[in-house]
Amino acid sequence: MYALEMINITKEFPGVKALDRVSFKVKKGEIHALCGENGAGKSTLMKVLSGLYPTGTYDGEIRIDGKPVSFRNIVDAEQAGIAIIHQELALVKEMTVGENIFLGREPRKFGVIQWDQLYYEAETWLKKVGLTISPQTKIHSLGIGQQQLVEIAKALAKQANILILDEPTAALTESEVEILMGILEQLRAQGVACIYISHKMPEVFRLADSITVLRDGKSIATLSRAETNEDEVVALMVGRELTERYPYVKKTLGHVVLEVKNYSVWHKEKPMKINDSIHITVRAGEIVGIAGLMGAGRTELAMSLFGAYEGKAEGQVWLEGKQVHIRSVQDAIRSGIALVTEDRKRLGLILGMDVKTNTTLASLKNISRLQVINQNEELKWSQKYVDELKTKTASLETAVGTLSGGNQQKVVLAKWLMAKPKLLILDEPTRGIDVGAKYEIYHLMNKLAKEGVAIMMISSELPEILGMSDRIYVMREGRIVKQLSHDEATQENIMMAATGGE
Amino acid sequence: MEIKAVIEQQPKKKNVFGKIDIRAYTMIGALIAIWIFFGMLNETFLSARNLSNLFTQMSVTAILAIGMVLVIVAGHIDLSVGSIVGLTGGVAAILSNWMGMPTSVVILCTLLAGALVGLVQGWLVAYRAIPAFIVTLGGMMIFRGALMGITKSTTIPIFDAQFIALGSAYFTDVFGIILAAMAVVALFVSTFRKRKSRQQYGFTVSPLPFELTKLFVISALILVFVVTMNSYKGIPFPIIFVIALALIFSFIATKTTFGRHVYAIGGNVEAARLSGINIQLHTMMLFVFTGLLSAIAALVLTARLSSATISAGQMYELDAIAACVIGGTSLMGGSGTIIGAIIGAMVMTSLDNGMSLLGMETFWQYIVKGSILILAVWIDIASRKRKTN
Amino acid sequence: MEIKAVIEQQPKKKNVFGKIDIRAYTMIGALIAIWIFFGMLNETFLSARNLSNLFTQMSVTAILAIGMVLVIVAGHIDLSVGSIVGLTGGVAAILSNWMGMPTSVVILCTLLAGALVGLVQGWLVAYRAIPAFIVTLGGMMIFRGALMGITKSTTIPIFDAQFIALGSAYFTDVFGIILAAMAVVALFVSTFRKRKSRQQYGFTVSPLPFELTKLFVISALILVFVVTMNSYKGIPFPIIFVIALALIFSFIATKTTFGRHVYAIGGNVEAARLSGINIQLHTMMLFVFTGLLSAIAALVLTARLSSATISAGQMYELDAIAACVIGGTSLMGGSGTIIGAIIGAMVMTSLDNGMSLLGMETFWQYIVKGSILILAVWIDIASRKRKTN
Amino acid sequence: VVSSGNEGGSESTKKDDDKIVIGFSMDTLKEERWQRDKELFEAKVKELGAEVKTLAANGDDAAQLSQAEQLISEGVDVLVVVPHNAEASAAIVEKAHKEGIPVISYDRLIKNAEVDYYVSFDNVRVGEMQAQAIVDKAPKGNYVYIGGADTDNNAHLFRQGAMNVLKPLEEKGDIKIVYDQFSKDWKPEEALKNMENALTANNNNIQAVVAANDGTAGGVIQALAAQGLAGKVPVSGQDAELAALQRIVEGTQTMTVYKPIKAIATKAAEMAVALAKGEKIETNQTVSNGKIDVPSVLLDPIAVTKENVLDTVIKDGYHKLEDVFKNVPKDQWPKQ
Ligand SMILES: Nc1ncnc2c1ncn2[C@@H]1O[C@H](COP(=O)(O)OP(=O)(O)OP(=O)(O)O)[C@@H](O)[C@H]1O
Ligand SMILES: Nc1ncnc2c1ncn2[C@@H]1O[C@H](COP(=O)(O)OP(=O)(O)OP(=O)(O)O)[C@@H](O)[C@H]1O
Ligand SMILES: O[C@@H]1[C@@H](O)[C@H](O)OC[C@H]1O
Ligand SMILES: [Mg+2]
Ligand SMILES: [Mg+2]
Repeated sequence: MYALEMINITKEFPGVKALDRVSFKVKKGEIHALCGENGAGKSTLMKVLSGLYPTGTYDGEIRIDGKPVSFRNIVDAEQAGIAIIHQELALVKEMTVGENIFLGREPRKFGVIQWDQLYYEAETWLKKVGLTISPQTKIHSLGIGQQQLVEIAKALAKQANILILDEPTAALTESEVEILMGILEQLRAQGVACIYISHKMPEVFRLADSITVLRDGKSIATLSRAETNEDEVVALMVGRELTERYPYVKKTLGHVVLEVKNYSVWHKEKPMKINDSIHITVRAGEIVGIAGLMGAGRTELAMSLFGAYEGKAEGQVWLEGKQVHIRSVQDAIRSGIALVTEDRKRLGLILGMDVKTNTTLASLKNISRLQVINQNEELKWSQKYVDELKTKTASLETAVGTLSGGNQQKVVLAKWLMAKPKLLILDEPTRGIDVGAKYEIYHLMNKLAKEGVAIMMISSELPEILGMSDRIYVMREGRIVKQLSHDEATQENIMMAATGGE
Repeated sequence: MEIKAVIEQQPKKKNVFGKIDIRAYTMIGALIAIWIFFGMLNETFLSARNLSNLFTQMSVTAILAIGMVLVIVAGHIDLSVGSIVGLTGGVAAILSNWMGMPTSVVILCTLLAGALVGLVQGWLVAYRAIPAFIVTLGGMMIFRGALMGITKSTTIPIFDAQFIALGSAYFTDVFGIILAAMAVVALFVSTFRKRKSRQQYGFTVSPLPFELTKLFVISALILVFVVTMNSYKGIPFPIIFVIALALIFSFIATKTTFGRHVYAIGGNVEAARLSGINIQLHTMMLFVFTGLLSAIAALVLTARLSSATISAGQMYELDAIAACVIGGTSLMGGSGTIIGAIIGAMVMTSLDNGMSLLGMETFWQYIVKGSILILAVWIDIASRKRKTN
Repeated sequence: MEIKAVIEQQPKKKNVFGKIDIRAYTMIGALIAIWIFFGMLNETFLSARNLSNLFTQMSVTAILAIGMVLVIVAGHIDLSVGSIVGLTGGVAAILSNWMGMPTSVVILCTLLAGALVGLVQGWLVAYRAIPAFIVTLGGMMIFRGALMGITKSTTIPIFDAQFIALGSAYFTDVFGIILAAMAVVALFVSTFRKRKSRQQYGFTVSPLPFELTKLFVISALILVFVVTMNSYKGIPFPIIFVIALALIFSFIATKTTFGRHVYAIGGNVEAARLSGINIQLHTMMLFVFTGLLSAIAALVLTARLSSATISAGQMYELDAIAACVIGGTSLMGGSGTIIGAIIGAMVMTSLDNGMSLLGMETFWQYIVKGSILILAVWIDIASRKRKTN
Repeated sequence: VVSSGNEGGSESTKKDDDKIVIGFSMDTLKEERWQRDKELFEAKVKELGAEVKTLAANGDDAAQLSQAEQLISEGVDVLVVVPHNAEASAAIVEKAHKEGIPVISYDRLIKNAEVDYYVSFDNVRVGEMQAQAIVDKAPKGNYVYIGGADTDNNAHLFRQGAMNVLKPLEEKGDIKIVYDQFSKDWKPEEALKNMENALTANNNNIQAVVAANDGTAGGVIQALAAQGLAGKVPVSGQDAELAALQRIVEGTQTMTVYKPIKAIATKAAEMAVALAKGEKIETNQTVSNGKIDVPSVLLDPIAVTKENVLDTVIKDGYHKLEDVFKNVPKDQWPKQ
């Protein structure tokens, strides 16, 4: 007896068949992983299940505990015991944690909200996910990771029989992931069916009882974890064998490109330092990894070096032997620095504009004369990067908002490659990106390094840091606490330094 | 206990006025400054009589601003309120004068008319996804035209004394005192109830002396208000409307699911949708509310003028929006308070009142009012920035 | 070749009018419908003479809408344009009449005045982060007050014939034909240059017959326009302003880095900032542009009336905004075209003109105009939805 | 529960000193003429040894009521009101009377209220004079009526007056009203557009235009000028604005209605001060305002044409000769 059966689900968007007769079954008390490349249709399938795409907007049948159901809206699905954590954070920033947890289901008497009860219960759920913040904190004062935990608490509070998690760990640190795993194991024991979507294979293999692979909107296979391995799943996902996950190459290092001395960054709102006495060097052709837990202050460091952080900075920055004073993004670009930000939708792209416009946005000067854009040059350059990065897009005039995550990230990369940087800072360059696209991005990094670009990569994924960096800085609470070479570094010594443990 | 550790930090943040937006504080400051300024320049400004005038004069803007806050919070705008005031005022006058209906029927039909035009506009915005700016800009023209049509462009006087009382009567002194007493009792009761409930859930509460001081200060303010009003003629009728509506809508905004859902929609409409909130229904209701409140404002205005004119309410939408923004409502949606909007309305009315008492030339009045509007928001934004740097 | 594969799909999307927003198409349809409708009801509506009137009548709104589009695209709004029209018109009249300055000096100073008030407002919006709604609402009051102050609330007539010509002269027939010829030549030359350049880059170009047909159709339209205008009195002066400004600003919007950056800012201000765009400078410049365009509109209006009055320009901001929105500009920022706004202005003016020709009662005019505004956007939204579902 | 507020001490707020204060509550200062009303009235009151306090409401009824309340609370002795709206300002009278303050209705009659006195020109009469002057010039032909703001009650009164003259002639078949529209907010540019459309619709076959005031006349004349018809088609106006008088002496505008503002302002000032002193006031007639017969002083508006401009506005000192004739060669100036 299955807790959930989705049979022959077909869902079309204009021009795209996102789901093509997908079938998907989950047993009671099992954790079922759903894997697939970006755009394979995972999120779409879950949106169908959670009532976001109501009956009639797709074909196929859904059964819960063997009984056919049809959801007209989200509320219907929730009443049927389905709760979902969406891939995109869905929190109201101006409201408190407690309000967000109970949004739409506030405890009430005659339409009047029982605030004390609400905050009391919110407190309990927060504790479950390991957050020790007041439920009256406003969401906007939390980091992304903490917000993700609030989302999880919100879903748990619904006490559903079927819990869907669409990439819940993209923004979580290792220790937070641990907490989540614990919760899921507990839920499994209680007989809850969990659907777990993730691009992180180790997590999938640690947790899942079964794995279903989607490719191009079709269900390819459902496997039992015990009978398969990472390579097989990856091969099924991408449709071919991937021999190595991290194509590390030893490089010949050039001159020092970036030298940061005694650099401190102040918080933009509070009188406190986010980064304190930072010393960093990056050489031409080198990939330097920056590891650390969420909130270690890596993003602020990158933004500050790029002239984009509002809090003031102290200390010295040297670029190719010359001291620079970068006060704005324009200064940074002029000096040859590029930053691929961690949140591509919010900070990296103009979603409503097309591929070519986004590609050329940071280097319009190079293709215009007297402020007039040469539109042929524009086409030429953007086409060049589409080809080089193998970006999958219908045309150069496609709005980037309609591309999949990996392809969006490639457009961001193209934008900064076109600016011809000497120093390329990548902040979580592969967050939420599938294995195939990741692999391509790693290759690109190697290629750039070979061409003499200095690369600084901030990442929370340890395997990635270990697999790609020539040198690794570990940050904790705004300071660099350790420096390791490619050969010295291990998962253990990085974690040790990042957590300050013994 | 962990709960305590976390909750204990709250009293610092919470305070006498509850959760007013920071801009509202700046504005209370500005308001006091304006009052002192005009009070020094003109002896009558702070007289009980002029204050009574002032409160009455601000009533229409304040009533409109109450509805406007919620619409703006939800990320929309309503440019039609001025025309709805005109149109429903015309409806009221026609019913009262031409058709000789009793006041109660007039009030009922007028409110219905307001709610109805609000409903139509709300439906277009919510269910047909036409931007509110367009719907209400169109509405602004249509309702003004309709008013001209139904009244044949004439002014319709009101003779019904009961109706006129809505805009120009005063409560007797005794009634005012009773009202004040009731308010104070309600305040005490609700505060102690809240304390008890918090204690039952194991939350800490602010120290009793602190709480009591706060209660006494508020009670004193209420008393001062009533005594001042009584020293002239009593509390003016329209002001009671304003206070009652402000209380009701503040309650809706902060204590009911409807209100919170409106803030959620304005803060992040996707999140609200994913939480199963019926965006469309809520949005439509907001316009029903502005329609209804416009009708109430129309009743007050028509009664005050004891006639309905075809230019009634023109440009009031801008006053209402300005009041909201001065009072801390963000035009991006998601934040704003009713009490802030009322303070905003008071600031604007005080400026009008003070400048005209001083006999300032009209063109100076325009210039000063425009400048103050910009300056107020400027100072507020600058002070917030300084704090965070 | 892969390049070709991608580029080849373009001709399907690109078309005669370039990249006009879809709403602009709906509106061209609506415009034609309105013209046919009034043409059937009233024989004079489609006469050369009335079309000439119509184009002249729409000029002020159109000029204001051109600037407004860009401001709205960048995510702001300018409520002060009407008052700037009034104020700069007053400045022009004072310089011309009271101080007897020659036309060239008057024009220069008026434009400077417009740019200056725009600069101040732009600075407040861009560098002081005060919401444009507030700054320009304040500006609306301040500039109107200033106008009343400097003109002492009197009407100032203009006697300088040269100045008056700006608003009411016509180009001679010959000049019109020359202009048309030049336009057609420029069109052909630029198209073929573009083709050549594309071919040099190795991109495919649309088939020659297709391109030629397109060129001939546009040339024919230009010719029909000039001949029609000539069959009355020639092309009216103000219309040449509108066309020239529309071309210049369309060029700025679509072909220059400045324009591109403005759309980027409106699309995602954070991403734009992180791409090295100077948000503040661009934002300020936009308000300088609206100030400047308001001053141009003021010159046209003052010349047309041969006098400056203190009510000049009142409520024009709403007309300009409505024109933009009817023409497809999104109030959320990020999208909108100049040509769309011009069409929007034409729709509104056609309604005004047609209804007044028919002698329709004023109140019906209000109602019809408001309804058409809503209906236009409604149809557009509905048709887009149908397409994507 | 409710009190009508009658018991409030009416004397309490009155200033104790014996200086007389007159309150002047105006609709608007946005038109040239009202500026003059204000200046002349204030000057006369001061001349009579009293003080005056003026407030203008920018054409907003509610604002005018508020301002009147303020004047009342400042303890003025007499209130002189230029109502924006005839009916809506009845509330002002009521409020003032509760405080024992008499009210004089200035220029426009306050309706349905027990107004103490009324000083004015008759607005319907103004409309009649406008139409009559035009009919004298063009007894036959196609007529255009360009009205004022549809949202202004006066605009309707002017139109009513004009139609009193025109309708009988139309019935007789002498004239035909081919176009009749209001101009939004009294805006000259609206009048211009309306006139352009009227000319177009009738192929310039228009013999006369009755325009409601000088602002709209300005717009009308612009439209006529564009067709080379300025000066050939008679156009009326009102207010004796400088710009209009200049047009009249140049011959493009036929007439304007001069409401001798000095006379009305002076008369009103005298009455107000007298009333404050408790003196009795002589009036020559009464006008019914729907509630009572208001004792009234009605001054005659004057139709000003090229012929009598010297004997009216210039003689009155309302405008200076050199201003009015600014655009006429000096040798053609009339001798004063
Ligand atoms: N609202 C939509 N309109 C049009 N196309 C859509 C829409 N939502 C999804 N798609 C398309 O449907 C396909 C499946 O998308 P979906 O988001 O389900 O992928 P996914 O497997 O969740 O990818 P990821 O790992 O990046 O989250 C993609 O091609 C996507 O572009
Ligand atoms: N908008 C904000 N408001 C307040 N505090 C913030 C804000 N953004 C970040 N912080 C705080 O600044 C510190 C550094 O956070 P930051 O996001 O830079 O860390 P990080 O190492 O880049 O982590 P991540 O892996 O999430 O990117 C944390 O204490 C975080 O809570
Ligand atoms: O004098 C006129 C006045 O009476 C009217 O109310 O407004 C327009 C003026 O021209
Ligand atoms: Mg997904
Ligand atoms: Mg980060």
